[in-house]
Amino acid sequence: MDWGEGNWPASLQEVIDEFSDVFDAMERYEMLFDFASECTPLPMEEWCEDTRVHGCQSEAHVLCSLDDDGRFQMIGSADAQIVQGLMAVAQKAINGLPPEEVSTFPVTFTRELGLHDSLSPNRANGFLNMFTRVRQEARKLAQGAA
Amino acid sequence: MDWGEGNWPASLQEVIDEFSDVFDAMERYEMLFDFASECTPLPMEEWCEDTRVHGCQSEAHVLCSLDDDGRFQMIGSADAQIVQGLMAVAQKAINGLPPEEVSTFPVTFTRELGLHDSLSPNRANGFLNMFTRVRQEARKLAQGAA
Amino acid sequence: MTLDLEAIRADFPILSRVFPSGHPLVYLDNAATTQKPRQVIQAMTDYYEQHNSNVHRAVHTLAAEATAAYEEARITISDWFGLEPHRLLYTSGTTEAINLCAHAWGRSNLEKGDVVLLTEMEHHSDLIPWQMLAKDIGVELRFVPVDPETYTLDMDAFEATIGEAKFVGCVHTSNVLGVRNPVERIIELAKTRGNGGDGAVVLLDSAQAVAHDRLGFDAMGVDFAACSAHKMCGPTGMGALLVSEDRIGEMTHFLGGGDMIEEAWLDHATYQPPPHRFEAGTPKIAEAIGWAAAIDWLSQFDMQEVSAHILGLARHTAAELKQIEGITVYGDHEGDLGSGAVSFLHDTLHSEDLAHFLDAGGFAVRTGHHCAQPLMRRLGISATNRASFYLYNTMEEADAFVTHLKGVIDRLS
Amino acid sequence: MTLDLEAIRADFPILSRVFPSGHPLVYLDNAATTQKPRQVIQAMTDYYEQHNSNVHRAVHTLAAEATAAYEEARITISDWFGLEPHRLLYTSGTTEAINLCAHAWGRSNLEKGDVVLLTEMEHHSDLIPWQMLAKDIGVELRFVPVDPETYTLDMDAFEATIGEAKFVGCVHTSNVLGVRNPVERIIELAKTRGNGGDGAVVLLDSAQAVAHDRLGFDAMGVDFAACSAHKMCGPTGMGALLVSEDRIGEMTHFLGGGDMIEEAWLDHATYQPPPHRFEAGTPKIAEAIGWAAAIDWLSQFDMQEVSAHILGLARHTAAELKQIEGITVYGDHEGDLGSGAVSFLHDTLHSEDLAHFLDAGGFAVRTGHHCAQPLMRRLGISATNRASFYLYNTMEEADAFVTHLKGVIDRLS
Ligand SMILES: Cc1ncc(COP(=O)(O)O)c(C=O)c1O
Ligand SMILES: Cc1ncc(COP(=O)(O)O)c(C=O)c1O
Repeated sequence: MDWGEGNWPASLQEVIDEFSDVFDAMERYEMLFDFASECTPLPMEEWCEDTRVHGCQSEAHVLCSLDDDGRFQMIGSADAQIVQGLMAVAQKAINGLPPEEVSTFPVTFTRELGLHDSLSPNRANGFLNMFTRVRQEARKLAQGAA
Repeated sequence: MDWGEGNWPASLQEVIDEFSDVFDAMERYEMLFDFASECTPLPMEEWCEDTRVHGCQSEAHVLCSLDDDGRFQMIGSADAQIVQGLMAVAQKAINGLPPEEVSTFPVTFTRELGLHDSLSPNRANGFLNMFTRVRQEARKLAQGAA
Repeated sequence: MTLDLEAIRADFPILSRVFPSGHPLVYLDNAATTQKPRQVIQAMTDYYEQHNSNVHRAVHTLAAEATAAYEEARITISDWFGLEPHRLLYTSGTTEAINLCAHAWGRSNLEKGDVVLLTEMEHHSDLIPWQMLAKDIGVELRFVPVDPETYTLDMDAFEATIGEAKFVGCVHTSNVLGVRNPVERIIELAKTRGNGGDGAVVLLDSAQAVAHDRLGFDAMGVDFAACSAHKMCGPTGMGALLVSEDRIGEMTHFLGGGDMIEEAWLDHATYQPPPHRFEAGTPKIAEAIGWAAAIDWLSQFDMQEVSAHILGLARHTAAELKQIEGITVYGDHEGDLGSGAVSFLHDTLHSEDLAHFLDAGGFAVRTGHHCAQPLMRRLGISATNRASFYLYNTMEEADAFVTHLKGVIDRLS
Repeated sequence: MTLDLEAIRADFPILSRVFPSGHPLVYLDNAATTQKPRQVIQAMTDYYEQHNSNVHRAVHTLAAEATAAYEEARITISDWFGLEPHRLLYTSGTTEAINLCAHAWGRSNLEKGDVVLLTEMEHHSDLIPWQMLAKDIGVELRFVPVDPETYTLDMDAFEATIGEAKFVGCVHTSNVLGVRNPVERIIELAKTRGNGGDGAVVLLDSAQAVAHDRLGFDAMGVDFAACSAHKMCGPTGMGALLVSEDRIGEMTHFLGGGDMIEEAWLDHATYQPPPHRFEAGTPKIAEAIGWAAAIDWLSQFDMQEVSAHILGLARHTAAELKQIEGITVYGDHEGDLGSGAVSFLHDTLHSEDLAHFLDAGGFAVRTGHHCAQPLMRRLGISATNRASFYLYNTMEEADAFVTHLKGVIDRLS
């Protein structure tokens, strides 16, 4: 699949639709904060150097794997709510996809949340680093699986 | 004596008058070149670290002393003609004066040669360093003589 | 006379910036870098448009103009700080200045086992160069603790150790806590009791100090001070190491190359006297001119008044923040000494999230460890939000900031 | 397509300068520093007026903008030179870049007795850092002679010595002679026969090269190249060390402080990966942006055309000067390779006097040893007058220069 604008996984599209109903930027952030609590977390006991995302302001950890069907699964936690909220949205976007598709999944999906003005990928450096890392791991998993 | 504009030693005033008859800047420089040959030189055999003026583009050497009457005497040489020409004029300005007067002699006398536009003290760095050095030596000689 | 804030602000083009959100910029990140008045920008533009040339060994007119402007800048800057021009060594900033000190003085005047006394409050820039020196030549680093209750240096510990120290490196004004350290007392103790009574050499990291203090370098009796132009209305890429008469002669050299050479042969060379010995390569010409223009601009003010204004804003803000439930303010802003930096944290809202929502309202604050991780550890935290004020900030901005912050917290925590 | 010189010149405010004497500026001191187009000046002004902020760890908008502009500049510059961004290390110029190489690579990869092969043609900036290294760790310096008849490197001597050399430092294009050295051959010999066949590491001092050559760094197979922004329409206080993939991992560290740190404790620290590991302190933000603007400006031209234009002016001028009685031209300007620098001397008129009279006519040339005293000694002189051309110079300027020079000589010699 060639994911991108106009063609997002259904679970992500649902989130995008939810955000698009809201006009106030501040409210969108509140929504993102709410999403943070829906994130499938990486339990703190499992945080280690290997799971740590470098280049984050906040502490952020991710663990990527394939489920029994060979589908990609990412769990993660971050102490900043915005990053954790975006992680939750990312889970909806990529979890369950084949790892090859994750490895090229466009980071631009964050734009669709309407946070763009204040949250360009460049700005939300932490998230960008996290997502880049996730794509790399997906590539490795895809190669391992192939 | 309080030397300065409007009150220069006669021998210097003569030079200034000569320059003031000439209107073309280039010609003034030619005159300065001619003066270079009138400079009482420091023979090359006597050039050494002690006589060397630092901070000159060109090689320049000066030797300062008092004559039998306790009057200041500077002899010197430079390989750049402009510096040597200015040295010659400087000799006319200060040689024969009491060393105390030399130690405070205004370097601004070069302005009166009408070379100012192209030869501000800042520009003619070499000459400025030379003259500063000469004034310091005059101060030392004055103290030694007192 | 009070500062005419309207006139001051009119000199800073960036302060009229309005974001697409409709919010005007409220710049409260001055401890990271200050904004530049148009006079500074114009001075550099003029240089590039009219006089640009390489300096020194100047025979042609442009070169003479550039050299004069560059060296006159040194005079302007050294006059401001109260020392002779040849002891003001241009660097690219505070960090390079401290490295210059460690290399050109430290390596040749300290040896294995010598005690270098630093503080837990140091910015990494006054820590890492000494760690490197410790590794390379074996000096021993010791640290004056910070009292996490009072947010001040433990001066008893300083007094207890100073006798053994040959060198003291200390931040003049903390970039995190806003506290101004008792530098007069530190210098006095170092000079009278340091190094077994022979006197210890003192470097002040003055990066934050220069924003509100002219230093009075020679009068202080300190050996070295390091600072950056960009923290006092000057350009990036510029700073200086200020050196005392006693120490300048003890410094060897650091970077090698053009401009610091008197005469070079294939197998050896002689070096220029200071300052040029320590300034290898084509200098930061436009930057020096820009820094001097910044000082010319600052010269119109009474710095005590400037300092009082900045401190007033910080004190007011700190007091207001302390009223907000969940907010901890780091640093004591009640005293008469300090800078415009106010560090704080909310107990549930992550500093990065908070900064984000402040930014959404146009408020620029810095968030992170501020390159002072040892201090963070001592305070038991990993980051703070830091609002830092400068002479162009107003009480209205401070109040708007507090109001917006309250709104964010109400909504999100 | 040929260069539209009128349009080019219109971009440089300083080129319309007229001196009080009525003479327009004819700027022939480009090997010392080039002039800046208004686009470069404007880019820095825009930064200061709209986006100025400290970079990295950016949460607020200005900081994000400044960080993006700063890091995008690195991409622009590294694309131009043909290497990956993280291997372009910002420095204050060529001189600091070579010192960075000597400290961060030399000190940890060379040892006592290792042969460092330089040339007699080196600028002091590619000589003194290695003299310092020789003194500090005992490497042995050897020198490839310059043939004073042909003004070229003695490549036989190079071939004879390269087997013993572990490191080669060589000026890509001489700032005195205008000659472009056979760098491809030098790299090939170093790689195949250097260090007993294991290959020698090569640094090219590319200060002059970048004015007329994009380098193609990775494609050249060289290890290090050093350059300055101010010699290619960029600002002062800026430059870079370019590093190969093989070498970047061998470099340790140089300056310590903020921005190069990953995590710091009191007694140790971990460092960022390259490039930031080598860039301590608040970076040269406006300077990086200005340099990228210079490269954007240069990108509109075909650099081969630019190079041919510059070389054409130099060749024409050199040929004309050789016709003048009493003038010696240093350097061979007949070949296809070289830069815009033409060094010369008159046999009776002192170089300083001559420069003075050229200046009186508005002609800016450099006079002195050009920080290449060993080369001067080999040529049996202590200074030259040097006219050096750049893309905005015209044939009319070259001719006017020769005419004025003849007039001065006729009158004064
Ligand atoms: C060949 C060469 N190397 C090194 C340098 C030093 O460059 P910078 O002074 O910009 O550090 C120069 C310029 O002066 C040069 O021409
Ligand atoms: C206390 C302190 N020291 C050192 C520095 C380093 O200054 P710079 O980054 O300009 O080298 C800073 C600023 O970041 C600072 O606040």
